[in-house]
Amino acid sequence: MSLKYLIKEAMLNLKRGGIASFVTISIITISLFILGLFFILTTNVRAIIEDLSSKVAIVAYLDNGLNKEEIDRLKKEVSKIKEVKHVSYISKEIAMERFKKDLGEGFTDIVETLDTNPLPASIEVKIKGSSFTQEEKERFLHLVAKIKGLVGVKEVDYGKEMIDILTKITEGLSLVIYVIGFLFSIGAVFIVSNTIRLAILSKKEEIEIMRLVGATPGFISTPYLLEGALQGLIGGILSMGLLFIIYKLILNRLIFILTYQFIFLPFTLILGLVIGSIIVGLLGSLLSLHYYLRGG
Amino acid sequence: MSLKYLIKEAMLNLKRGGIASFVTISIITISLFILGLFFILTTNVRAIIEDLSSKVAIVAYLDNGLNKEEIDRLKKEVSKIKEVKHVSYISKEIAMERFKKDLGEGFTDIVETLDTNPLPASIEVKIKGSSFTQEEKERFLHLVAKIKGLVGVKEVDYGKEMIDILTKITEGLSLVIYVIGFLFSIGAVFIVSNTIRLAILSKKEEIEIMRLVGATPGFISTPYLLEGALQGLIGGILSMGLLFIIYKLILNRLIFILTYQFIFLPFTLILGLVIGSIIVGLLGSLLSLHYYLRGG
Amino acid sequence: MIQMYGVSKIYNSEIKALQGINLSIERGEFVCLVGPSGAGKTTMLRLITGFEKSTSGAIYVDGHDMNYISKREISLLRRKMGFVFQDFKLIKTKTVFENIAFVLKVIGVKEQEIKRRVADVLNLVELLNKSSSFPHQLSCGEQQRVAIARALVNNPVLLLADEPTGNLDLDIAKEIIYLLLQANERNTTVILATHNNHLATTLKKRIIYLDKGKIGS
Amino acid sequence: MIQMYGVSKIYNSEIKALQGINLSIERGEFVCLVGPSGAGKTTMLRLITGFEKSTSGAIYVDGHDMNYISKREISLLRRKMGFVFQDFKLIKTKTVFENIAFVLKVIGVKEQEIKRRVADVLNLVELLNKSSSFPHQLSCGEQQRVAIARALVNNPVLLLADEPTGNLDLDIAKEIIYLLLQANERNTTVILATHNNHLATTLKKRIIYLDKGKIGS
Ligand SMILES: Nc1ncnc2c1ncn2[C@@H]1O[C@H](COP(=O)(O)OP(=O)(O)OP(=O)(O)O)[C@@H](O)[C@H]1O
Ligand SMILES: Nc1ncnc2c1ncn2[C@@H]1O[C@H](COP(=O)(O)OP(=O)(O)OP(=O)(O)O)[C@@H](O)[C@H]1O
Ligand SMILES: [Mg+2]
Ligand SMILES: [Mg+2]
Repeated sequence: MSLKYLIKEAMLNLKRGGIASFVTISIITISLFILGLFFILTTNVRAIIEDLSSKVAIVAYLDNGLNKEEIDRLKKEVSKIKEVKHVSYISKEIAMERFKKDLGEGFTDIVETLDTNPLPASIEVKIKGSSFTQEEKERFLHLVAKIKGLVGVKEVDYGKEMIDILTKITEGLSLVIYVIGFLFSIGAVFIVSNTIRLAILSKKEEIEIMRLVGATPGFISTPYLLEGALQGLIGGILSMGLLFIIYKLILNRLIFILTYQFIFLPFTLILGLVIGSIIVGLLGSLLSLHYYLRGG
Repeated sequence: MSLKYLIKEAMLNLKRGGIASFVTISIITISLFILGLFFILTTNVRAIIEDLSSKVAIVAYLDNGLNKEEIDRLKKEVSKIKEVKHVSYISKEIAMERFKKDLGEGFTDIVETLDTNPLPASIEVKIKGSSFTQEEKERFLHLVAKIKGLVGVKEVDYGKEMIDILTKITEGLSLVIYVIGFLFSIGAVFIVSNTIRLAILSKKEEIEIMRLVGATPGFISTPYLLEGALQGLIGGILSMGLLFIIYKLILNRLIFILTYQFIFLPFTLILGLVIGSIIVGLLGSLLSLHYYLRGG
Repeated sequence: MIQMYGVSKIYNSEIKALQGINLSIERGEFVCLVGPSGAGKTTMLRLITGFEKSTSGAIYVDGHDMNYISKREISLLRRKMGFVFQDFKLIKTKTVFENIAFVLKVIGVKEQEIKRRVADVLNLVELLNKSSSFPHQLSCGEQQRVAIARALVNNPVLLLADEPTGNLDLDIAKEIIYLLLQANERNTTVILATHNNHLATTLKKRIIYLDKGKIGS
Repeated sequence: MIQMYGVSKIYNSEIKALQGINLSIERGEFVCLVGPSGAGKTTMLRLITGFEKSTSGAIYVDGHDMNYISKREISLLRRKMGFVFQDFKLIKTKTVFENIAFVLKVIGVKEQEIKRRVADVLNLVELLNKSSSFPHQLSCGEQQRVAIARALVNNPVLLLADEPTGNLDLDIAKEIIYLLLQANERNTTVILATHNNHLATTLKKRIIYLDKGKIGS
């Protein structure tokens, strides 16, 4: 049984399957499309959270009366830490400006009655964006402690509540995405394998005849398995194509409304989906063939 | 053609369909299950956003030197506004406490050097929670203006940025959920109708024979349509059952980790899914039957 | 009952299954259609049932032009006919009883009468005991007899029997032919397609010879 | 070649298709299995092919106990057999050529030789021109001849022919029987099941009579 014969048989079966082949492939395509859509959704939700995480800043309030050199040295020192993306200095004056703005115009007069500026100068440290898993959070807290320990730093503020919320959202969403993503994947596997099973059900008679003329289960199965894999492959590729079209035509246009740039699936995930589809197609065939071929 | 005959035929077909019936119903069940799972996800995301929205508060800073009666009158006045859920008074002293806490312990000494308390007393107004659509946002701004206009209120603060972000998330998510939900629903319709189509494909011969002995397309179709509808119904019910089990067994247990109580689908949506499933089952049959019966 | 004027049937634009057939069969006639394998017998019966359209020429069945008949009319026409297909065409998912009863259900016969009439006709072909079997549980000859029973059950005006005794032993074959003759006596027009020239000649009825799609002698 | 000891086949625990059959067929024999419709002819052939297991009794085919044969052995055994099924059992999605070629592919014959041998055997049954047709594009008699061609193509040691001329006219039927006799002369054991007692007796070969599942005379 040559490979050439096998592939020829599989292609021929597919072609002669007519509407049934078409419908089967369509169902596979749509199942994977939906799975892919879900992954796009989660990929983007993750991206948004990471984006939010990247906005997290550590504010290091400085000791009163540091001179320019000391401040520059401190800035340089902080910049060298590998998690740090950006460092900027906020003088006492700028701090007061911001404070006034925060309070609202109605209170500027009150603040102006103060004869000294009680607000400290500070250094704002932006960190390299990544999602806040529990692990990341700990690394972050470590960083905070490090900055607090530097000479010239009096006090450190980092929006503890924000970090807590981000960590909770990240951890929670990951969990939900894993659980629901798992269920979705199982569902897709189920639909694809059973659709192929339904298609093979109609081949019962022809399989019986082949058995009758002395073909072994292996000889009979191989072209069908290949056909199943082929259907999986075609469905997989079509679904990714469809997904990309929908992404370009719809999701990516939501940008105007959302002011957020939707991202497509990473290549490895696309590859994984297509390969998964092939395997499931094969598996679906195997399952139903096993059923027919276990008898005499 | 009595209804009794029809239903009997449809049930009998289903029963004699054997594995094919079983596989068909399974695929329908899983498709709807996935759709339902997506709806649970979106329902809960909405619920979380609404929860966040309900935490929005308006802070009305008061004129200096209002006496107790004036403050009580103001509180009562604000409470009467129908969007308002809760009103609480924050005295100058409490405001200072909070300010100190916000600044961090390193600076308490600086604040203590102040001889007068420059911070105003305020009223904190919680509003009735609802998601921040553009429309809601406008209503909210209207409310803010109303409170600002009250006698004794000097200035109003309401976290403009937070409201903007919430509105954006609400509007953006609604859009994404509508678009992806729409695509998911289309996908489910497609899978269900095509699975039934695949099942009917294997009935080609039997339909031809019926035509040959003089049965009209209507007479032939009706039991198949009913069978399709029945498959839709069974699949619909099973999927909702499965969804509920998964909800109880998995999603609802995530509560311990997420400290968030997952909610199930609203009854109307469940009903809608099941009825939709029946209609799509019927439609799937109709489509394929039309194909076979349009010829002589 | 049946008129054909210059009827041809060409499959795949090259296989001439029938060529220039002119033919008239009167109401109440018993006609044997005789010819070797591949002569076009089945094709001719298919054209009469409207299962296929002729490539050229005109066919009239019971006054209907089969090239322009509507779907509705064709259904009504078929209800007055009975067919024994060469490959039986029994519905696999229905029992023997249900297969035969279906023909009566289509014309709206009452449940009670269906039971009686199906039993009667199964008795005629000696298969009353197989009433609740499915086609795949029957021997070939038994399937053929079910097909015959189904064709007879609605007392058709026109009966088309395609090789109805090919899988039957002589004794039962004779009985089946007798059933066809009986039906003919009740004024049913019968067309019996067979490759068995011997059978046809012993019947002493009108014989139409077909060979390579043409009427011969 | 074939031995049966007290073989019975009961369907659905009540339909006695075969009862207490004792039988021995030698290598190289030509045996006619004759009996009326429903006698159990097809059932007996099914037991010999291993397509069904007997309810009781022992069957040996070419030395294999058919009740305990493994799947692998049964495949190998069937490759040495040729079958003409009463309902033809052609693969609907394969052409005439492919249907016949499949039998040779199974035993690993080379592409070139497959072409030659399939052409040869199609020529014998006068269907060379239908080589690329699908089964549903053939007349019943033509399908039957394809089934015969498929049974002959691998020069089987054992040939089982179930009513192989039921849909054929006398001329072709004679040729087919001649082909079976020829195969028998090349030392193939042939079992010909038929309801046609006349045909069997003119062959002047061993006849086994079956009636209601029992061997008679
Ligand atoms: N669907 C089809 N497509 C192509 N050719 C066909 C088709 N149906 C029939 N034919 C060809 O038309 C010719 C006549 O076929 P038909 O079935 O009418 O023969 P028949 O007289 O009934 O023969 P038999 O006695 O073997 O049944 C045959 O050569 C057959 O191969
Ligand atoms: N799968 C089955 N289930 C139940 N009964 C069966 C089954 N197969 C055959 N029978 C019954 O067994 C009996 C013998 O059938 P078999 O097919 O062997 O007859 P046969 O001699 O080949 O008849 P024919 O000449 O009509 O083909 C018949 O009465 C038939 O109804
Ligand atoms: Mg014919
Ligand atoms: Mg038989």
